[in-house]
Amino acid sequence: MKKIKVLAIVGLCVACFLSFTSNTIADTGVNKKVILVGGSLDLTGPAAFMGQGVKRGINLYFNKVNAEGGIHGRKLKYIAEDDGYVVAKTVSNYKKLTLKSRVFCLLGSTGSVGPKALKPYLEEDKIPLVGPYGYTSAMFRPFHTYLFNIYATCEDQAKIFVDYLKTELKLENPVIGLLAEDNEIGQDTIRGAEAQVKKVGWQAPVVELYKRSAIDFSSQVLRLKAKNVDALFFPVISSHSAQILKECQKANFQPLLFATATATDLRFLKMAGDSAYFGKGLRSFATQINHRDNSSGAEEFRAAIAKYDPSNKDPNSFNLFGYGIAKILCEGLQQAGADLTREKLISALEKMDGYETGIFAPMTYGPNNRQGTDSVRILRADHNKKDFVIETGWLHPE
Amino acid sequence: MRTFSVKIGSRRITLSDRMIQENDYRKWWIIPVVAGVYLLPLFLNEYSIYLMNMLAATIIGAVALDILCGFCGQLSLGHAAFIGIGAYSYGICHMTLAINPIFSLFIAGFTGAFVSLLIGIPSLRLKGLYLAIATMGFTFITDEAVRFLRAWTNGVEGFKISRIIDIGFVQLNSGDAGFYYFIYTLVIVAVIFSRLLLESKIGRAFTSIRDSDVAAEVSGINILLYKVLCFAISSFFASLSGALMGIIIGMISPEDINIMQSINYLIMLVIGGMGVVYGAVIGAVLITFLPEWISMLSNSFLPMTVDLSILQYLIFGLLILFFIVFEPNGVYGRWTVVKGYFKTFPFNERKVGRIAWIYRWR
Amino acid sequence: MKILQVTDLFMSFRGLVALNGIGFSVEKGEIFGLIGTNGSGKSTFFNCVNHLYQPQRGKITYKGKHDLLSKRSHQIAKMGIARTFQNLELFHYTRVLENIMVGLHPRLDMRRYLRKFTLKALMSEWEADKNEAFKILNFLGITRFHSRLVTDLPYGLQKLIELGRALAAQPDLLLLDEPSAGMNESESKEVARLIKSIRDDFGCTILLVEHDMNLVQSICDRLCVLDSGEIVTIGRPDEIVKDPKVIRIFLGEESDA
Amino acid sequence: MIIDGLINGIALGCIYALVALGFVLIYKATHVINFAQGEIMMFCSYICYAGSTTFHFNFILSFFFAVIAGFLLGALLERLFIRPLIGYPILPVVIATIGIAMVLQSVAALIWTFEPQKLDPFSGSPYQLWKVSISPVHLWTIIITFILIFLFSLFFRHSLVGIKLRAIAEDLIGSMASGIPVRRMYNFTWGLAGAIGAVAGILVAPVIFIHPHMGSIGLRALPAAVLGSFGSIPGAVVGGIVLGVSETIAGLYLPKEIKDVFPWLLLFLVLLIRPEGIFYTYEQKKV
Repeated sequence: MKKIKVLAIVGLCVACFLSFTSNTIADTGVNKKVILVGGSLDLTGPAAFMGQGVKRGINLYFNKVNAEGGIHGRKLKYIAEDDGYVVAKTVSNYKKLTLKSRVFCLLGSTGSVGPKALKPYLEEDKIPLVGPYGYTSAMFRPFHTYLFNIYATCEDQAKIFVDYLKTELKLENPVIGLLAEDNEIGQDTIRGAEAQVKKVGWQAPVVELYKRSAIDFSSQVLRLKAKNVDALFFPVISSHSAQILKECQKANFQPLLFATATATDLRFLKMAGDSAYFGKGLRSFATQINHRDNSSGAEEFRAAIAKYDPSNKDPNSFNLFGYGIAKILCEGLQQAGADLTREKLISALEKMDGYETGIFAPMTYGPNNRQGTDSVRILRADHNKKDFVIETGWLHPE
Repeated sequence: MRTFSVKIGSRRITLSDRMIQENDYRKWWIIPVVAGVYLLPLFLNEYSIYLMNMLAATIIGAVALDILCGFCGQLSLGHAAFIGIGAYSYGICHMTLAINPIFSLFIAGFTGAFVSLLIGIPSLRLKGLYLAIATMGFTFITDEAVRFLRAWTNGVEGFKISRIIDIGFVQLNSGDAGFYYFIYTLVIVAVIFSRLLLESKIGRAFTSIRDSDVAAEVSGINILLYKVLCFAISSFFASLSGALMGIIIGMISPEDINIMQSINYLIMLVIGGMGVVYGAVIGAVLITFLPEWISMLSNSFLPMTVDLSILQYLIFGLLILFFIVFEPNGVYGRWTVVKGYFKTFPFNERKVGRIAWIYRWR
Repeated sequence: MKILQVTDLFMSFRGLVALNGIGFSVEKGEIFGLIGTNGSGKSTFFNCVNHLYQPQRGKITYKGKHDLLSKRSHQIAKMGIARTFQNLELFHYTRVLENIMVGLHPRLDMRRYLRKFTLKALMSEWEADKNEAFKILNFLGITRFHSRLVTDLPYGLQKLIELGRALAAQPDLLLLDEPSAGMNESESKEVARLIKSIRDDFGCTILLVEHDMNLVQSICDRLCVLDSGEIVTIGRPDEIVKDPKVIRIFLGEESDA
Repeated sequence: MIIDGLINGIALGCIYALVALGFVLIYKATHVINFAQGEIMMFCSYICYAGSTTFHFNFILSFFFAVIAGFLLGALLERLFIRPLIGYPILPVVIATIGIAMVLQSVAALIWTFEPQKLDPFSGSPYQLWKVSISPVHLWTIIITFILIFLFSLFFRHSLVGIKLRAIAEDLIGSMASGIPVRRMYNFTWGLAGAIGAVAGILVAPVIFIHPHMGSIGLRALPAAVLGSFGSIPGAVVGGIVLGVSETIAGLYLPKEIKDVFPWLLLFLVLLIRPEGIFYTYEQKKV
């Protein structure tokens, strides 16, 4: 009897051991043929469509590079682990990627808290993480050697928002409203807007927050309306943006509306329906190009989709984002030379100055700069074309 | 049908007819298992040690939920909240107030137990599933409270917790084997404690409330008191597990406090076997390693296009249903049935089939 | 000495009157039987004594000083009132021995354990508790089933186990709700003898609800006949059976003629 | 502002009421809280979406398609996973519903991906009534909910099946003895809850869009059910509307942190003050 019990326990231990066995690839994740790149993305959970989209975009670009001969003869392989928007799992995934799969570097990440939790680990293991998907300044402030940020942060966007109201739209002391999710992105936005408003000498912004589980924005919108807000900025995910627009329409609330990069898809316009063109119209801060327009980057992306991922009939901005960050990483890897190490990748990325991805604003890193870019451009929802049209070029915060 | 005769006045007969089937409380197989647990880090690489440490914290959490769900029959969906509370209170005690880490661990546990009183007393007054609803609501409220108490918890930005604990004579880094020994000692203490609890008067009160609350009440058991006590003990261990998890990860953020985490622990109980301490342990082990096994299998059998993460979620859901419908006693229950089959091998009284839900094994 | 004094107990469920102002008293050491047709309020009365139900009016006094209706059920159990149920209320998924040990609950003092420091002493204390339970099992003659699951056992045994759980508390007042329900004649006789020996060996007062007139007649010292929530008569069994009112209730109007 | 808030609150409350009605139906019959109610809702709105996009039905047709699918889905789930558990304690059955929720969620994600989808049959600009503007979605939500509740009360009061269901809720053993097919009735109850879930899902879809996680709105309706004493059908309706209105009003006048946890705070308030809820009826376990 005891034998069976012992046997079962031994069997369990063997099974555990099997799961511990690591790959045979070298510690650094690079050999003659392959470069392993990993990422912890939210492939399930409340914002899963972002992680799924980014993963698809990255794989698209990697497939393209591999088909064109790879980087210095090495093929790229992307390993995505799911964290379901939970920090604990992000760290577990990091451990798995670095200690078991032995990746060379990390590409893409969930939200902004995840990479923050990884910071000490990245520092310890000296592993660079390129392109965290989050718009917060906490990514590179305080300076962190191993986090290569891509986006203009929400803080920058809020500053550009105030600048744009002042310089382009020539508003005088308007009431500025912010409607954000109560997370790091929301806090970053508030910080940026308050700083910039103080600088130009306008009154403090009206702030409304909600939680991710929210299903109803009516009271926030009504409160903003009651405060006579002239210009409203809502850096939130696309479905929430659409809901907010609908609420504004319902409440007959007509401020200048500013959404963020998540609200630049055609799908978003479809979701919002009429409400996107209601009142003074909707503008969006785009951190990347629109993949439907006729710039060279968009054409390249469309060609890649047609060739390497033809099943993707309706590419979205997250695909494009993944494509873009993969492109930046590949540029870095290319520049780092045939004898690839992590230090060389980091110094190659640091040398990047105004690199034109065709997707983001020109990318610039330096020994003390990990932001990449702080520019956004403004798109306007056009009623006749039923699409966004470009309103400005790349804008910097002042 | 009765096949026995009642003996009247047999009180004066000595206990000579006490049956041979005296339970064997001395379980010698425990010793090789414990020895194995302590020897394991010698053979493991860094990732495996990390995984085993996470597993240890998970085991404590699963045992905590087992005390509440398995022993007392009260469903809680707020386990993640207590884990979060544990991590935050450990972090605040150790990092902000600079209290000795061992004390901080205890304070974290007691904070959880104290908070559980606040929820338990109103929601356990009623029979039924009110605790499940209340704890679910409590998860959302905790999430919001963490954001609201920005000054203490650092709000949405997440709270950094030191991954090193200094217990006087030695410093333990949560990635090291040293921490492994520390945390597995805690696991063994927790398992032994809950085993003893189950054998004691209090544990019997818990199980009797689970099986028939009316009978428990007329037997002199204060139902509310014991339910609340059970919830407090469970929350103590849950918070302890949360504090340990915080140490291992090095960070806690409000995003970690969500219902899915709580449900994960429930899955462990269902798969391992509810109402049995070893069942909770087995469930924790299986659920921690299952993703690894799934990905291993899929690497060899499935094409790359299948999205593993959703598949894994689906498999978890199906596992719950499979176990509840076909083997409600979990892996441990099935194991005892198989054991019983072999014990009485040629003389099986009846077919080994579905037996009672929540069946306590010795 | 009156161990239980009931005065003017009234209870109704949404207008359905279950107990209509009943009042009687039970002497210490007697076996007091409650009989009546279905729905005459016998079980309801038991549930009021345990305070599982809250009657609208009336008073139940225990040992002359405790007002049971101001106590909670578990406090009542601790004061020495144990009971069995008409439809079994056992802990089905635990073993027989543990079922009995739950009955010991009010008598066990955890502080006793805390005073012991060596493991051996703890174990011996624990053994002592178990021996208490074994004594009960021995008395009932069901020791050999001690490690079986309750669900695996036949109905008659389950009834005995429930009785054992009630006895384990060493009650002063034992409430038995239809102890011979579902038993044949010879089994009923066994039960009758068992109840008598419980009274003699444990020295407790027994309050009994029963349908079986023969059983009640043979063991009860006094009887109370209930009909639709009202007391018909109280008295010695041999007087009761001759009472025409009782005969009418139990045998119908025709027999009167 | 307060009138706008009230109307928003009533519309929100109607959705809560419909979801809570699904909870209460199943609770009344089987004493189980069905944690998969929100997921059934999500799945049915996906079916409606598929009806209008993949099969190109018009909206009315796909609405009924989804309601029938909801009925069948509920009945099927009961048959597959809940019927084998008849006679079990409540806890495993509740855990089984959690398992069902996970399966439905991941199946929806596998079929339709995580991308939020649009299902907006009531599009159009808001109507102006006096000085109040009300969006078509809200108007239809309120109208459909009240029609549904009216039909329900008729059903339970006058139809034979409704009376049987009430009998089962009242006394299981008694209704078994009088020849009511309890298992079939359980199946029917689950189907009914599924159909209500479908209606709720389609009504909420234009507001929060369809995505595999929209089932979480189901959880937010639980306080409504508690508020109206779990197990009472008028209680669920009143509880839902009270919850919706008070949540919106709280959002307007209380500090901004409160609004999204308001249902839960209200739940604790109810548990503290009157744990039985508003529509409590005396119920005693027979021993």
